[in-house]
Amino acid sequence: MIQMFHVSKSYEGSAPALSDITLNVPKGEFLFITGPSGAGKSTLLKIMFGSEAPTDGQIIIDGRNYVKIPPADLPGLRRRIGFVFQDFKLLPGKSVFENVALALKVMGVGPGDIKARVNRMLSYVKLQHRANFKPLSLSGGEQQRVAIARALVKDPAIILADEPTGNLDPALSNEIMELFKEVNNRGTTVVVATHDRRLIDLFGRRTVMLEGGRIAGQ
Amino acid sequence: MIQMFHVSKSYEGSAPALSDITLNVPKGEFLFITGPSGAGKSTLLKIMFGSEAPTDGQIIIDGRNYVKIPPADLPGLRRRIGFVFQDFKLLPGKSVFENVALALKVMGVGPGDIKARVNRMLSYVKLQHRANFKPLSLSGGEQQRVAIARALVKDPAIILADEPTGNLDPALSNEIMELFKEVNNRGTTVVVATHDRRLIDLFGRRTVMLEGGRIAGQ
Amino acid sequence: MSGGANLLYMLSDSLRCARENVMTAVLTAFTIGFSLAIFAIFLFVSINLNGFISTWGDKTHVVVYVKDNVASDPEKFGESLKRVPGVNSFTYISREAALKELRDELKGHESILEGVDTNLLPASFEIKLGSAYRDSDRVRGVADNLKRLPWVDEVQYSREWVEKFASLIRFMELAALVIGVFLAAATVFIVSNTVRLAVYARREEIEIMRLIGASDTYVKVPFFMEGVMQGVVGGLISFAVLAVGRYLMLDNVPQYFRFALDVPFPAPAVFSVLVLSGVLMGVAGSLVTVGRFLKT
Amino acid sequence: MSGGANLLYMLSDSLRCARENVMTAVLTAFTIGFSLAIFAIFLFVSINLNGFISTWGDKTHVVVYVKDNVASDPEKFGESLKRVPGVNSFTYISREAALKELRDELKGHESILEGVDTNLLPASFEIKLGSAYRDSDRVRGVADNLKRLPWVDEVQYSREWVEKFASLIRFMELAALVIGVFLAAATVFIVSNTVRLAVYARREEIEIMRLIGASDTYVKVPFFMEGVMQGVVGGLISFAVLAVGRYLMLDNVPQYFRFALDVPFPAPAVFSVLVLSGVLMGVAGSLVTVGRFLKT
Ligand SMILES: Nc1ncnc2c1ncn2[C@@H]1O[C@H](COP(=O)(O)OP(=O)(O)OP(=O)(O)O)[C@@H](O)[C@H]1O
Ligand SMILES: Nc1ncnc2c1ncn2[C@@H]1O[C@H](COP(=O)(O)OP(=O)(O)OP(=O)(O)O)[C@@H](O)[C@H]1O
Ligand SMILES: [Mg+2]
Ligand SMILES: [Mg+2]
Repeated sequence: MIQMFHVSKSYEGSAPALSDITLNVPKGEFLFITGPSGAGKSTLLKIMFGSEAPTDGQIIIDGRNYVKIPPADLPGLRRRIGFVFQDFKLLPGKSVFENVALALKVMGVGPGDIKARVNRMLSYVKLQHRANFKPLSLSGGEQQRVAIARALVKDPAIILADEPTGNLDPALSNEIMELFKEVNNRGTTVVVATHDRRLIDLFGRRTVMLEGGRIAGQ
Repeated sequence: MIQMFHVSKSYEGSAPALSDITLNVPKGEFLFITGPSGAGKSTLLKIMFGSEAPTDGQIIIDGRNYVKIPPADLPGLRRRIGFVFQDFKLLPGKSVFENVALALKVMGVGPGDIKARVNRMLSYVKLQHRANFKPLSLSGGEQQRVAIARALVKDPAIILADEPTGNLDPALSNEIMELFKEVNNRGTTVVVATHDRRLIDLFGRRTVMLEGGRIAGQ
Repeated sequence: MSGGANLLYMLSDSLRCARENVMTAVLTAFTIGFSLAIFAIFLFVSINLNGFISTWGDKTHVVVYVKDNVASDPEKFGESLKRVPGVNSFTYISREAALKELRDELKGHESILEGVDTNLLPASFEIKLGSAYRDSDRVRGVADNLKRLPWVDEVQYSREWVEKFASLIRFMELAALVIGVFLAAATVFIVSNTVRLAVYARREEIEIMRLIGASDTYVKVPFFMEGVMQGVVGGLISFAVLAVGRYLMLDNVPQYFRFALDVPFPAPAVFSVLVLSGVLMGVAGSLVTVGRFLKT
Repeated sequence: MSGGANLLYMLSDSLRCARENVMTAVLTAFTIGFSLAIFAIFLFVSINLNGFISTWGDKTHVVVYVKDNVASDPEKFGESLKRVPGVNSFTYISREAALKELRDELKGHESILEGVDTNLLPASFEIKLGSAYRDSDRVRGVADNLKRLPWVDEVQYSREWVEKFASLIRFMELAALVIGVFLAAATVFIVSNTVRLAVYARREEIEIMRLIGASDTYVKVPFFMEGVMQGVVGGLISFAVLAVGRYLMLDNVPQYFRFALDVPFPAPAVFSVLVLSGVLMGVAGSLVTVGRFLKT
């Protein structure tokens, strides 16, 4: 599903965020990416998502080479990928329901369908009672769950989750991971960046360890 | 140092975020606050910080009753408290150095002093090499460490840290907690809200457990 | 993925958006409205002034005196005048009429003219020139042609007046151009800057929309709709400002000065042009700004 | 906590801030500049027009004819005229002068007056009224007073002219007021809205500053400084616009129409008032908006 060959990414003014990453994520795999702060986990996910372009190397998603994604193809690619952003990226002016619904709206799903799917998703992440709240009046963990709901609601082919449990208590973290596992069981490719060893140990999936932008262990 | 009597906080349109909290944090104590997502941890810290007013009850900080803090007293109160925000609240237009320095500038510290203290603080949180970066070009964990540095740099009488290790790997979390412990040893009152049981178990300090806005265990 | 439903969404979405940013949108609409009104006031006043001055320019008349020793035949003379290029219209002033004019000027002291021979004053034609013949060179040309007519004794015109008038027209046109270009530029600048700032405050929103897979069109539609609405409201405001301002002044205008308040175009045309300019500025301003954010 | 060092920080900080938001600040300065220029152009033109019309109003003259049967003593007559309230200045026109005027009017046909007794035309005084005496009621009062003088035969003035003129003045004043109030309101509105939008884009920054313990003053200083700088630059821009516009037109103005380009105040005064208004608008606009954010 996702193949990266010798991918590197350098930002101006600092050491490369990623160096020579070669990685294959087959369809239906559940992959953990871990590593210390600043190791390049988020950068790796962003490159898979097409929101950062690699400075070097090749990346093939779903059979298409996306080294330099034509701008017109970006929306289509992003609709097929659910991304949980480390900093949530919720629209502050829209309610929780609307934030989640937007992921479906941009795909052209009908309103009745949207309502049912969004409400189901909100109940999965235990936020039905917050549906009409604005993100800024939610707790950190609640915001994170909205971000997760928005990524999952569209039944994407790929889920990229960046530190999706950083603001959640252990019990809730487990439930969210179960949700990812469930989605994964239905064939979705899932990549989760996390520094929570407990979760990695608990779920025992393939884990890529990054350090200083290099793969330090699988 | 911080005394709360029957403090409640309700936001419009939802169940009370805090109900009847009575809590005493003596000077020099190190207190953990834990509880599931949405339990009211952040709300409790914000009330201690004076950025949210309780709907009910009394709160005494450093011998002064702050139920209704006169706006003119807020800056003074906040300069004596270091707050690590769950969502960091860094100024996107200023560099890491300037963000940390600002906490000292608003107190009127001289420029030479600022330079020394900020650089020392940045080395504590391992961010010397990022001093001139803007927050948005940092990784999540790096941003969190800037927020921690900004709270600690002014040697405050009280430190309130809201989920300060949510984006940090275990090793770095331990180091940051050691930093808090060190500061605490020098007499600073520290309150840390976290859902990381590992840290609580590791450091074994007094822990207040919140659930649904009530104290569910100490 | 039904296109119709999708469009409906976008529309309802953009309406909701506008409601959220309603304060900003309203203030932007007012900025558009005021700017348009300022430009329209200037345009109307300068058109009216130019029209007024052009009429006033009719005073550029040439007087042709008829020779004493020819038989007075106004009809025949008139026929020959009509053939001179530049002559627009003329009035015949007979010897008697000339004398009467002089009498009127002397008010209560007409006795001065008692017994005066009416033949002492010549008959004359007062000629109005076509508007294209009002600068000093052309007036001289016309006068030369007139002098060649066999029955013409003398041709008189105020060279000074003609020159003054021509330079006045030139100046008015230049002033209108300089001020008009500046005002138009300032209006477009102010409106686009206001829209830019309003969109700038929502750049995060645009960024997030794109990250969750919204097409550029989807991102633009709300801003387009907002631009249209702000433009329409702005156009209405400018029309209202003009109408109210005119109404406030109308009762106090001396009749002969009412031309200054004329609306040089039919009200529906003014209305549509104002609303259209508003929409154009609102839409162009927001789409250009959004486009800039979309490019990166 | 040394106040001096602290202030220095704030200043250097605000300069740095301005550099970051330099695009927005520059555009805001231009908005201030253009708005001020629009208002100043209107103000100057309307002051000049009013001045021109007032001078023109000197034509509201009253003619007093001297009785035929009294000994002509211009000096004595003048003395008594000076005592009539409302009389501003006067010119004596002797019988001879009157006759000469008539001759000039008759152009090449002076023979008509050959042998005419110079005594047929009366001597007269052309009187200019003080500006406060120019409406029709007051003119009539002055005329009545003049008529009571023993040596006065007849008093003539154009009632129609006086009325037209009074209503013209009234209309010009009203028009200037209506348009001026609108322009001033629009200027203040546009500038404050622009500043509001610029500050609005930085509300998060303000919020964070307060959370880390910045006093309201500390938060305001950068905005104050930015307001001052934008105001100064805006004032300079408006002055430049006025100067360049004037220069562009100056060569093309007919001499007798140059009054329209007069600057009714000394250039340094205009300059300071423009810059001061710019600063006032910039500072007031940003402080009010920041204040609104600080209140909550
Ligand atoms: N401004 C607000 N308006 C309405 N409700 C609010 C507001 N702020 C917080 N709440 C609600 O109050 C409850 C407690 O929020 P708080 O942020 O204190 O939770 P928390 O314990 O910090 O959770 P987390 O671990 O997820 O950060 C939540 O259910 C939240 O939705
Ligand atoms: N826009 C940018 N400009 C410059 N450097 C950047 C930028 N984005 C990321 N970096 C740097 O690249 C490195 C990797 O960042 P990345 O966000 O991938 O780390 P991470 O593994 O996600 O860390 P964390 O666990 O703290 O989120 C970091 O050192 C960061 O400072
Ligand atoms: Mg990261
Ligand atoms: Mg919280």
